[in-house]
Amino acid sequence: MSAAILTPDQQEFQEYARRWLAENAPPTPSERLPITPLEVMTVGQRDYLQGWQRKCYDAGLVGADYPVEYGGRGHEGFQRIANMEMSRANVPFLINVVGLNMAAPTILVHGTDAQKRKFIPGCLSGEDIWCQGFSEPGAGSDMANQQTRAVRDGDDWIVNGHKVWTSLGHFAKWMILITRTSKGHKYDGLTYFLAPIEGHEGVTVRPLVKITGESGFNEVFFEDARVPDAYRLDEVGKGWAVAMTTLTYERGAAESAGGGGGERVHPTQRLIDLARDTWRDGERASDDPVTRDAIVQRAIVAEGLKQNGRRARVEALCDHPMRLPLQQKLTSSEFVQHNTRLGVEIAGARSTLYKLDERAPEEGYWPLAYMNSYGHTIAAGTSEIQRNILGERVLGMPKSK
Amino acid sequence: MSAAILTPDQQEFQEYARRWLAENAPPTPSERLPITPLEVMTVGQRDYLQGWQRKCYDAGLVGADYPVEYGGRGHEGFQRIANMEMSRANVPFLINVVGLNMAAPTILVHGTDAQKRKFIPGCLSGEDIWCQGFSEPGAGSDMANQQTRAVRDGDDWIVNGHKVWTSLGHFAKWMILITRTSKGHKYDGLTYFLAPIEGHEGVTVRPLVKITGESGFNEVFFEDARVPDAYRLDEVGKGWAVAMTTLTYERGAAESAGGGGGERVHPTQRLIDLARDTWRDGERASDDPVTRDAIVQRAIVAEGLKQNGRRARVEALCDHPMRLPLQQKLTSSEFVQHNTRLGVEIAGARSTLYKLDERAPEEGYWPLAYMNSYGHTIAAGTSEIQRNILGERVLGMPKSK
Amino acid sequence: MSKKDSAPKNFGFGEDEAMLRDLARRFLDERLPIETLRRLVAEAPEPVYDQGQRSRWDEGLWKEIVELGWTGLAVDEAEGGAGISLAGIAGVVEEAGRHALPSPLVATLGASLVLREAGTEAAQRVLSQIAAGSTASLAITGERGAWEASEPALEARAEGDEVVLDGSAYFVQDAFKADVMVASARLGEAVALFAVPADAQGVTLDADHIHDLTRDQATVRFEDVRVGSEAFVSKDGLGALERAWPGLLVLVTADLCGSSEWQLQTTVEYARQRTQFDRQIGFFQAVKHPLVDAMVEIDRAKSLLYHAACEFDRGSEDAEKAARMAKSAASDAGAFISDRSVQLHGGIGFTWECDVHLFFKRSLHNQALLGDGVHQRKKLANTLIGPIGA
Amino acid sequence: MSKKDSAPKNFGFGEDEAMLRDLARRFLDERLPIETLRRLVAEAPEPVYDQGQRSRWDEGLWKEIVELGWTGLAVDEAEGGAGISLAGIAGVVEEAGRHALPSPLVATLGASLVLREAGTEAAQRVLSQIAAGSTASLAITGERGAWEASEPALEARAEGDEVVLDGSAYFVQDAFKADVMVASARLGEAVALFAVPADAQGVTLDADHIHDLTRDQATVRFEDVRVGSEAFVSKDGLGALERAWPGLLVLVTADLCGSSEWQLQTTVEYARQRTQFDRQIGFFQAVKHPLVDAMVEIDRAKSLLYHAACEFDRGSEDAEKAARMAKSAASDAGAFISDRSVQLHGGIGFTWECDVHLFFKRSLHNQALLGDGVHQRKKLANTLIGPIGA
Repeated sequence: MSAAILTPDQQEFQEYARRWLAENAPPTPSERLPITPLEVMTVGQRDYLQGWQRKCYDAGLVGADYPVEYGGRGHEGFQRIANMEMSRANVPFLINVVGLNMAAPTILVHGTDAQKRKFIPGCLSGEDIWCQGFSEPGAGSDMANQQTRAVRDGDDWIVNGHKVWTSLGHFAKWMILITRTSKGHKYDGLTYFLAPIEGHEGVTVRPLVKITGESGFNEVFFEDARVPDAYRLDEVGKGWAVAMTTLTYERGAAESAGGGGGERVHPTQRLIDLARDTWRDGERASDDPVTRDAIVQRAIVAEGLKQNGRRARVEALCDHPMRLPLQQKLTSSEFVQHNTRLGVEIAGARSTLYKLDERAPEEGYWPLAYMNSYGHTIAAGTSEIQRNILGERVLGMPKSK
Repeated sequence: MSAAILTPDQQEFQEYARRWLAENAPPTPSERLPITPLEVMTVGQRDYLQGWQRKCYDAGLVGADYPVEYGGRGHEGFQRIANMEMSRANVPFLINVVGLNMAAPTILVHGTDAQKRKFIPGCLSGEDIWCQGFSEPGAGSDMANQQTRAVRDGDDWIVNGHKVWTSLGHFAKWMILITRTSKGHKYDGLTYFLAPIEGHEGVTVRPLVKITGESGFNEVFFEDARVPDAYRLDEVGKGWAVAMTTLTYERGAAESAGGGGGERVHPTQRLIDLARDTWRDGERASDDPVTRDAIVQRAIVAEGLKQNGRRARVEALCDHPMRLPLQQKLTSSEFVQHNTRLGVEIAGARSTLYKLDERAPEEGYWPLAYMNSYGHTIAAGTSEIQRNILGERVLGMPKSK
Repeated sequence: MSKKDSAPKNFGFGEDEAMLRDLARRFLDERLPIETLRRLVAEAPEPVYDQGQRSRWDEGLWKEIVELGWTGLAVDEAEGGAGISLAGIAGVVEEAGRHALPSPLVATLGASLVLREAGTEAAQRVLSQIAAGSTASLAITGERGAWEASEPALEARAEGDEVVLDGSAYFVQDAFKADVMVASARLGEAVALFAVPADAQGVTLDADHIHDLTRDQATVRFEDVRVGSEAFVSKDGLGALERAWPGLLVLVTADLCGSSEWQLQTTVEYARQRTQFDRQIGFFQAVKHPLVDAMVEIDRAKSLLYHAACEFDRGSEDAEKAARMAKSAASDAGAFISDRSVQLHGGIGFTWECDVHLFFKRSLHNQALLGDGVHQRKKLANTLIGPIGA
Repeated sequence: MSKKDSAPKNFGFGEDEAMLRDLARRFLDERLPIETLRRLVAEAPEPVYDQGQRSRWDEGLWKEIVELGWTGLAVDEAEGGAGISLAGIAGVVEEAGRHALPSPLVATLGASLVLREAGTEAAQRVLSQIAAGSTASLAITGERGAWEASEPALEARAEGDEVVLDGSAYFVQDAFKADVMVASARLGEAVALFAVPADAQGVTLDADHIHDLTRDQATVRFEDVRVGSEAFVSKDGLGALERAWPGLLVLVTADLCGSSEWQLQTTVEYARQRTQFDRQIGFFQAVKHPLVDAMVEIDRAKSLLYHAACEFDRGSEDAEKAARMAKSAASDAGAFISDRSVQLHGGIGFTWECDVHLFFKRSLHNQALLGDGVHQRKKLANTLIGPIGA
């Protein structure tokens, strides 16, 4: 970011953030961190990351642009600077990804003042970890096909149903929850709640195991669970519109997530290092021209994503305002998938090895990251759905469903 | 073909065919022949090829299995032998591809005895060149959406409409024609005719020019053209079923087409020769490992197609009887497309040159063949439609339309 | 009749081979349905991965397989085997792949092919044992995991009548299920082959932690292992390995074709049942067309597989070319259907409880085994185009 | 401020550049709508192809373009040009590509970039002419059509105050529209650059028959061509060419991005209008999804294009890397949308009367020009990974 376009306040904040991060970068955790918050598995990881988010929050690097009355700092244009500096400093990611990028902005748009005061501060500080209750066994890509029922009972709603794909559910205090409150219309029959999870009666969180054998996401069962009407977000029957707000923030979240995460090395460099360290038929894989071509192809995509992000902010070079932003989820998730798949190919015989094997390249990163990449091409709208969205909203072709 | 599985008669026929072809292979034509019959453009090419088909017919290499009363030789299992020997001998293709592979077999299934006697002999000898009137401007992939109307008038039908994509139309005496005879039901309102074309009143054939700048296919206009009811094939309203018969033969036609065509060199060898003759940044393209990998990929697909043909006849190795046959049209047309595209890439700067340029590799074969390849991925059911057919008929998934 | 004409039209896959394959299919359908396989190898991830326990297999089932004579499929009748053509064996291995059978079948068949090419009396004695039910695996790969036989795994030195073997063989497939290790070792200038009992003095197995739940893999360490002439299988081990190589490729290719077909059919079935937006998802071309493309790729691989088996059986000069083509096509088809099978199963496909991961991982392993598509094509380019710079 | 920070956030594409680009778009929308282009270059195939006539262009339109000052876009203000940044020029060339403008614009801009890097007085004189409306083209390619500047096209020898040029330059773009040939020639050990009037004694043009209807291409033969010091543009021609090379790649990339965008929008429009099976074909994911994939590829190329232009403008060490990435991405995107634009137009897309072939052929030409994706990536691998064997 060129210094020229920052206000003096912002410039000062940038310098502060840079200095603070340099001085406060946390020690290496005793347990290896996963690549994204969605794969946080253990209490040890959680505590470490929750502590780090709290520290950043206290330093003003989280919630910088939120109103003071909701736990923020009331600035303008500070958060992007903070995110960029966190990314540049390669510090750990912020664990409360659902709270920060989905719950808080949705509550800010649709919530009552009381709801904003109650919920937003915990999202920012990381004290209240949130999870997302949108996916159901029968409502994957077809998100409006919600079967979880909420029935009014005095000041409460009685919720019954089954949510799946609930990342961070095992640590979550709260869930952003879509329910069906009317069987009439598919879309107008939905209502959105801020539902208590941890220790709440009638709520059971069961970890789901991923194809890798790791856990990290969950299914959540509601059996006559009570949710106060005070925790309903926006009007009854407006759940679809609220969920769309959430998804808008989610789809742009990759950019605003902040923190360097597990990716401490440029992904292309990582492939190059692997190729240098791997032998194919008597030569280094890094000397095999077909492998070199494949790596360079990935490097070009990586650079393209980076420059897309830059171009998205140059209005004169964007004919359609949503054309680049709506690509982000599709292209970044498939980028990781293709990259890690190439890593598996390059690793050759050694790609068979699990992370516990001492000869596994980079502690078994490649096959695990490859398998985990499907989490991102499936969740929050599969790549197929993303292509529909782009074809319809950007290119104006008729709906495929 | 292993000799062991042929009857003594068939063996004798094989030897005869081989000998006859060796002795009667025609001289190189004065005009270069196109790659397939669908691109025959000039009268000179037509005359040469029509003469060759007649000669093969007289020798018993065409129509070998058709009944004697319809101009055939009344054998069993001779035609495949003849086709194979023609292919092996690398003689020119048989020009009357629509007559041989579409009209004749359809008439044999659906025609009256009189129709069979009238039409089949000319299909076989090549005297009557046929064309196909299935495609219309509004009925491409959606073949049942025929707008060409036929209205009964005494012993005739009055036909009005507009057919496109009519290969060989400029040389055709006859057309297999689908018309709409009732507006009620989409499928049951169709009727199939054997329609006179050349010199017939109310019929205008206008050559269409391809993207390459070559002609070879046409649009055909019917303006109050009369077609005798005696030339109606099967019942009124049964046109869809008759057309399905035609398409079944068409889709399998690549195998039974006979003749070596323009492809006198194995396509992979052709790519290799091109690569040896082309320089990329100071080295021969045949020494560039990425190009080598691409060529070998094509070679594997070529060998796969060949072995698919072999496996399709081994019942024990085919779980689903239509799985391989229905792939043929898709895979062979895309094979040619990918092959010629690779040729264009390898040719590099010289791929810009048109066939009249003396420095154009192989007389400009690659870019022309690449562009022409779209004729085959579009006509007779686009590749997209082929994938629907395979997904539905072989894999049993629901219809996409 | 010219050599060219002698390639049988049916790949040598006649009635006997079809019967054998059908029997294998019925047997495995009955004895190893997917629920049984899942219970066997994937009850819970922790025991498999986190405690480093080796993949479980059903030894009772294996006894039945031995009784069916499958260990002896590649052993000549003279040594008590069935002497089935490789085309016939490919049919059986396809079924093993389609059921993701955890067993030393492929390893044993591979070792048999190498021993058969060695052709010595010592080799024949081991083949007799295999025909009688012994299992074997090839210990021929160095630490780098090279994909060709040229670098032997061990060092050998003669001491009197004995040979002493030292070193380690890596990436040994189903090593914990093997009775005999067929190991390559440098002996002077040559690469020699030895058949060493897995329980011989000085042989130890070090389990790899691997993703594939349907096999095991190990480093086999040889420390001062002394073997007599009965173990000395070949002085020209490299020749035997190179002659057998197309056969080894065919075996892995067959396994890949079988597992790919399972993935295709299972995903198609899911696409016919799963409903989204009030339609079976197979309605959507984004689901349907990739599955068609996968079918096309699998069919290509399968046709090339039987061609390669047939070329091997008839001792064709093109056997290696055909086998590398088949392995390349099968590796790529396996990668593609593995990818689509997870993606198109959606959320459930990402979980441990969905069976697709069992085949995903077996396929991933097989894609790399003996060299992926890029590797095979590099070798093929030298044959088809000639060496670079020539 | 570190060098790294000095990369402008907006690629240096500010208000002035946007205005220039918008003007170009409006001007070409009005003066060269697709019907006009079609009539101009593709009225009937025979005159173009079969009689070897050169592609037609609208010289009146070109005069207006000269008046708009586009020939001088890459000429510094000191020489009477506009001195626009390459990012700004890329915007104009994108529009030229989007309209498939037949003109010597790209050739002249390319020659200007090389002359500017040469930096001599002779070069500056030629640049002044260009700013005043002269056109130019690079004659730097040998018969093999190599994609780099290292092999000069001609031989030069000094004779007194003059230099004599002999030989042929191949694949010279829009040669028949160029007033000046900027030619590379071997002079002793060096590669020198000369600016030779196209009508100089001994210079003859031999038209290539090409597919692209929107440009011409020729072999330019130099027979005993005598030039004075005013034509001697650079002794270190190779240096000038290498410094200008990223800029040349940017120009072709911009043309590709523009034509690809036209192909995308035109095919999308067709998919919204064409009905099959009672639905607009854009309903079908087999149509919709490939067009989305094409959009993603085009956007990647376009972002890399402006990044490359920006790196060139600020003299970054990464300019060559960025330009090769952009050309690779744009070539591949162009190939993909060219393919889909014909296929998804169906029967009509296969005809001469449908406009897609005009862009298909221009794109095919540009994909090869200065090296396709495979070539660029080979060069990039040496930068990113290091030379093979190092």
